[in-house]
Amino acid sequence: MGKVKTLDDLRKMREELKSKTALRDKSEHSEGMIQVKVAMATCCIASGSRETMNYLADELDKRNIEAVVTQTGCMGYCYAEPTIEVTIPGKEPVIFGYVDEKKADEIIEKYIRHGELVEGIIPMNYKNIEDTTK
Amino acid sequence: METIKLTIDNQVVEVPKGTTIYKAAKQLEIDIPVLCYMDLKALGIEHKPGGCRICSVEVEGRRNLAPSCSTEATEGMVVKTHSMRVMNARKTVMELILSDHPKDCLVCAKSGNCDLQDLSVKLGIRDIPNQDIAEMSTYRKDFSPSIIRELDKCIMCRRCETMCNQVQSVGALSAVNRGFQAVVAPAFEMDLEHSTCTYCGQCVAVCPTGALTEHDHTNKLIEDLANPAKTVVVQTAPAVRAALGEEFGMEAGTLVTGQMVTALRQLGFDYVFDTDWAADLTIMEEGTELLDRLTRHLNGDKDVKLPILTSCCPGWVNFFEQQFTDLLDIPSSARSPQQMFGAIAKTYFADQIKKKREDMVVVSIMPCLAKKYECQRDEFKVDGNPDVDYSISTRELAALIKRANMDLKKMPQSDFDNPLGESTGAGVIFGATGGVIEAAVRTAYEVYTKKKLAKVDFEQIRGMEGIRSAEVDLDGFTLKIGIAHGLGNARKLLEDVRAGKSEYHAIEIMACPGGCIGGGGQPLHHGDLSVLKKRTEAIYREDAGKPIRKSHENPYITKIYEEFLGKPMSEKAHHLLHTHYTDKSKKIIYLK
Amino acid sequence: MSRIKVELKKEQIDKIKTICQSFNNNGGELINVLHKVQGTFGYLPAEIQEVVAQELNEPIAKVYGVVTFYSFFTMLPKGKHPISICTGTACYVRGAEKVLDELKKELKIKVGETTSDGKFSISCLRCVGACGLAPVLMVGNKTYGRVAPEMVKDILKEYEAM
Amino acid sequence: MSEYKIHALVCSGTGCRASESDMVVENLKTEIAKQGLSDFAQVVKTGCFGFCEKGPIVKLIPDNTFYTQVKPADAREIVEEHIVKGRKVERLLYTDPDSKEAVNDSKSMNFYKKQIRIALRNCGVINPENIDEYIARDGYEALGKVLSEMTPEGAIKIIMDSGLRGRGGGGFPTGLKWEITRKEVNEQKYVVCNADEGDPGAFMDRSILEGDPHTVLEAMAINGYCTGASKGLIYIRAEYPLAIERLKIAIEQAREYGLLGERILGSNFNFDVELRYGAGAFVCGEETALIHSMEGLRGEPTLKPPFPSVEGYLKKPTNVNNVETYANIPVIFNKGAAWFASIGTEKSKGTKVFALAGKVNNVGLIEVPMGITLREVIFEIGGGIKDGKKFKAVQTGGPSGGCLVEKDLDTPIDYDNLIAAGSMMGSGGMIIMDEDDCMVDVAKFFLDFTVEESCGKCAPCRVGNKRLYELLNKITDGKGEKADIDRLINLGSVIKDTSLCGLGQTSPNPVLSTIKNFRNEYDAHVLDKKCPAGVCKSLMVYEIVEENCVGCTACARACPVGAISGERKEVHKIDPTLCIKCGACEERCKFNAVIVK
Repeated sequence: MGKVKTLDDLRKMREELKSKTALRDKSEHSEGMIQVKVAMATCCIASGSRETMNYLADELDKRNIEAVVTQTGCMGYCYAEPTIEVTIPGKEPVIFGYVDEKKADEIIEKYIRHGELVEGIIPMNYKNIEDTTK
Repeated sequence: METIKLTIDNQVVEVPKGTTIYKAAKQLEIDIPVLCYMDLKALGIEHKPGGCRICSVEVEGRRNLAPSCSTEATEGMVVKTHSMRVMNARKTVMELILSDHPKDCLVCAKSGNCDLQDLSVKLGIRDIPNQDIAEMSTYRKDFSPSIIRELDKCIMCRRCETMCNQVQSVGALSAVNRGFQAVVAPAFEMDLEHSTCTYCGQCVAVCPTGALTEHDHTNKLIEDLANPAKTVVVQTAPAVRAALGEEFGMEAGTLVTGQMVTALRQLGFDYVFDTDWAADLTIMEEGTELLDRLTRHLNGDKDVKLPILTSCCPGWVNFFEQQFTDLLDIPSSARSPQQMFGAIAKTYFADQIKKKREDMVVVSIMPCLAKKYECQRDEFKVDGNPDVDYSISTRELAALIKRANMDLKKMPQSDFDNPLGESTGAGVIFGATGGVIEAAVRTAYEVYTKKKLAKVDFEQIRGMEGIRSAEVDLDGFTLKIGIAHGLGNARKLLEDVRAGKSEYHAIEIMACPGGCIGGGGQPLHHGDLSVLKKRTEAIYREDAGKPIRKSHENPYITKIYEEFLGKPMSEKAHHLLHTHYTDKSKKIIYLK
Repeated sequence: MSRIKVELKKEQIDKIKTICQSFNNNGGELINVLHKVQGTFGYLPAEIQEVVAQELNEPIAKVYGVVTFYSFFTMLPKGKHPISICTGTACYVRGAEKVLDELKKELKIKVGETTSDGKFSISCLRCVGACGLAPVLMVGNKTYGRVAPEMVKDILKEYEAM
Repeated sequence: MSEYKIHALVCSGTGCRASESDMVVENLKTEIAKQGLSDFAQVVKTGCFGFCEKGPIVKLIPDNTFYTQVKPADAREIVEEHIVKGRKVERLLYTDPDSKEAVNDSKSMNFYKKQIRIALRNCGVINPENIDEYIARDGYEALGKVLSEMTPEGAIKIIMDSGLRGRGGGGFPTGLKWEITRKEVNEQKYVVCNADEGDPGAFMDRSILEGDPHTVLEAMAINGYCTGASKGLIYIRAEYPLAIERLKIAIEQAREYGLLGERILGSNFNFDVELRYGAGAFVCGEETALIHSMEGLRGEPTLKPPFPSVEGYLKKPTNVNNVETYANIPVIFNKGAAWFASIGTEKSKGTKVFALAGKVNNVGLIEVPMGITLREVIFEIGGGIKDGKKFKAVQTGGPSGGCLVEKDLDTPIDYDNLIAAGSMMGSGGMIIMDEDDCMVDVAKFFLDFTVEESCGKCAPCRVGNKRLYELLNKITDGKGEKADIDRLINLGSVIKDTSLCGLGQTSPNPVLSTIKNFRNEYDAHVLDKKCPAGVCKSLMVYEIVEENCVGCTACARACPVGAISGERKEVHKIDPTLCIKCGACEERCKFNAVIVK
């Protein structure tokens, strides 16, 4: 690594390095942020939930949307995997099923950005996600 | 100079900026008690570690008490030196110091001359609380040939440490351990004898308690004086007569030569002689050696080293034998006057009075503690019998005179015995810094130029500067002289010599500040170096009053060369009056 | 401070000299030099201090004065498995004293001493910063937390065969 | 570009490493690799989380799962369950001591709720051995700004405006200190970081150096620029090998990036940092002693003035600040003096790090805003007193401080209030004591420390503290007399009044403050020869309750000194002159027949 020659160099460098610890900064101030939880049980992983999670995390970041993407255990909707739960501050959590990359893109653009509902919401007998992980 | 005003005990005083509270109070004749503090003005050293806290005073607006010895006075400061808070603190701290100090004042060597004792009296200490549970520091007593250390009595004023390191650069003593265990000691808490100590005795001279005292030989002396089988011969060093009077309440700088001689005779010495006579002898040997080395050097003999260094001072000899072992061939090989005297007394003089060596006791009265060690050196013994049996200090002599119910003040004057009592002014000035080299120059000039000196006094050589230099014109040849007193100053000159940077032909070195008049065996000056100046003046006064002022003109010196020694540096002179030096440094031994 | 006699080999002296030289034989670096030397030899016997003093051109008394001032420096060799017990406040409040008593009893030595077989030595130190685990004891570099007096025997047993 | 979606932060501070956190790191890495998730989840060695009581700590980001007391063997379960399947490992979650419920998110832990982390902002968040992570979190931004946009005077003004005061104990205004050094005219000046933390039980400086070494380097460079010093020295305890190692790495990295060295960030400013090692002397925390120690001398303090700012290391102007003070500096420049000054009380701005220890549930390192109350610290953050015992006192300021009691619990903590209450901030040690602690014994413990750590230079501290200790010992030995308490008070006051340095000027505080607050306990020891807390052995008497004794001889057989006599099936008796109060009889008796009075 060469020398950092000016303050501008330092700032540029910081912008590049920011992503390294951004996740930690986010988790420090996660209240007020959009929460995305991706179910990650064995069956979910088999159906591609990790790819979905990676996609969501990267895309939200790229599109400058302040959100925290975490994983969670089986939500019990194994028929609709991969499933994710999205909580927009001040709103009830919403669960989406069959979230592949395309679906995820739609959720980001429509629901997260503009609050428009998208197809694929799993409405029935809603349970808090924490309960389902137990 | 910028001055400030402050109020001490309701009196306003104006002092230069930077003055301490202690000194500002002094100006008002307020005598704040001090214990560890020591102002060595002449040496440019003010020892104020702020350790004893006895001098604490109350400064308005300050959270805690301030040590007056080391706190600078500031504009508008309001100081109280005897408020209840101060008095209580001072007394409590004193009780603390005494709680870790032996209470056997009655049998202490320092009793009656002890700063701690005086302070205890001043502060009215009558009781030391909780003695029953108070742990005391205990240490092994250390008897060296010159100095006795009783560390139980050490109060950690650190004066000795300052003398040993800052003034003398000997480095034998350091504070060791920590907290309650802290004490001043040589490395590994070993005895002084195994340390780099030179026995200069400057530590003893400033110790406020009985922790450091001289190795006392008066009881041995009393025995020998009472023994009819022994012929007891005494020699007295020049600096003794200029200081002994102080012990009897006389003004510093009072010469008591005649009274001292009478007192010694009354004490029972069989012969009272003068080390000054031997000093004249020293000049003959050392001066000849100087001229010899100088001539050979000027003639291009590369084996001859210059400068030549004087060798009369035993503390200084110890110093270079320990720390400048690569320069052992530079000092003059001439023995010190004390040892020349001893060697002559037990040969030439013993023959004259038809006594056997072993029936003679040669005692020296010295301003010096290193002399006690010097006379025990193996080089100065013949079949185990020392040339000088023992040396007692000025202080010990004073105590002995008092013990014999005499008062020096009321003593009539009398003269030294002959043949070893007649001396010249040159011998006398050995007692002050610069004196040896001045005496040497007086003789060297006349011998070298074969002309009479127009003026005997070489004022340019005298003074109290730590390092001095002078140039003397020897009929076209400029003799360059260096002078150092105090081993710290000596070190500086020696380092130049070692580095080949020294331009001097001859250097005089005295271990003690001021020379012998400031020796470790002299009456205690308690840090007041103005005393040394007065003693020096007395020495030069005695010189000025002497009819003969050049060593080579001393008739008894001429006589001994004619009758006994032949000529300076003869084989006999070499055998009796010269010595050699050995490497006494710590050697690290390599093992396979 | 008690002394033990040590004879230094030439390589050892050279090693000390090298260390001193790496600090330009500068007396102001005395403490750093002593750290390095103790790190190499395990302790600072008189003979080693003498070499250091000579190399740095400092009075040996000064070197000794420094060695005895700082509790990190020791003139006695530590055991093969030096045991340090934390007597910081947190450990004290949680019973370090009792653990220390037990150790002294088991090893039959006092603090600052080494067992006659040279295996163990005990020293106290102030706070290793593992206050959450108080009382804490270290054997060499291994830290034992929440030590109860009963555990002392078992801990020592781990090292007895080593 | 695939950034990690999960960060497993593992504490690798000294405390957690002592419980094998290094192995936890290794095992987590191995397990993640085994699952083929090395691109998905990252393991980061961080500095201290402060929650040392429950170490080793593993925190999973982004959901802030806080696993405590994680053993190397737990790594597999964490990876397989949490990282792979998103299921939390319940048994490792922190359990709230009050509700006894597992806490899912560290942000809802009481321990963290009231904390504001400025000095500790990066501890437990970044990898201290990686300068990039420091830079990513605004590292060296403050230095860059100061160098390119500010004059030294301007930068010092910001520090003055922030109201930051020295965190080492004295509380001297930091900006003022810098200004004094700046004004000195000298071609060579020094800045020194005092990392000779010696206060037993306080370890915030070590945590900062281990967890965020660059913050100290950055602040020292700023300090150097402001005061005109080109050289920085860190005086650090040799007992902190990990902090030393991390500092060495940090210095190396900063040099490599040109953030230390010549012409930093294109300016004309040169600055470099060297390490100096302490060697186990508490007194070296005092500036002048520290400087002498750095010069290779005995660490004895000297009288001030001259202050180090005027005449310090090698007689040159030297600015000395402690680690925690420095850790605040970059934040002040990044967030502004006004922001910093908005935290805290009128005269004490910002936060203070405290080391909670003793009889409190949550032992650890916390950073709280000035002005918080002791009650909040002890009962909310600290989770209250261990084992449901009763709070008795809290010692703040370490051995130099004093003890505070129930009535002080609601006093807002700041420099001045603590002094007014008879204690001090000190470096931030906070030892909590409960009803089982004897206050005379506690005072004796602290005195034992000062006696051992006194440098021996001045008489009041060298001899006085020893005498104080002996008096306390006399009292706990049951030999105390009434006058001894007055002697303690007088002696203590004189030692404070006359000692040379801060050590002696504060060492009697534990004695004086316990006498002030617990006079009754002292009286009980002296007058009734009783130790109310049951700590002082000499004051305990073991007796056999006749009614309960069945004469089973168990106690007599257990007694190591043969102090118990009595025939089989007859009531036994303890000879108090022989009894050494070891308690073996009490332990052995099955009939509650042995009691302690």
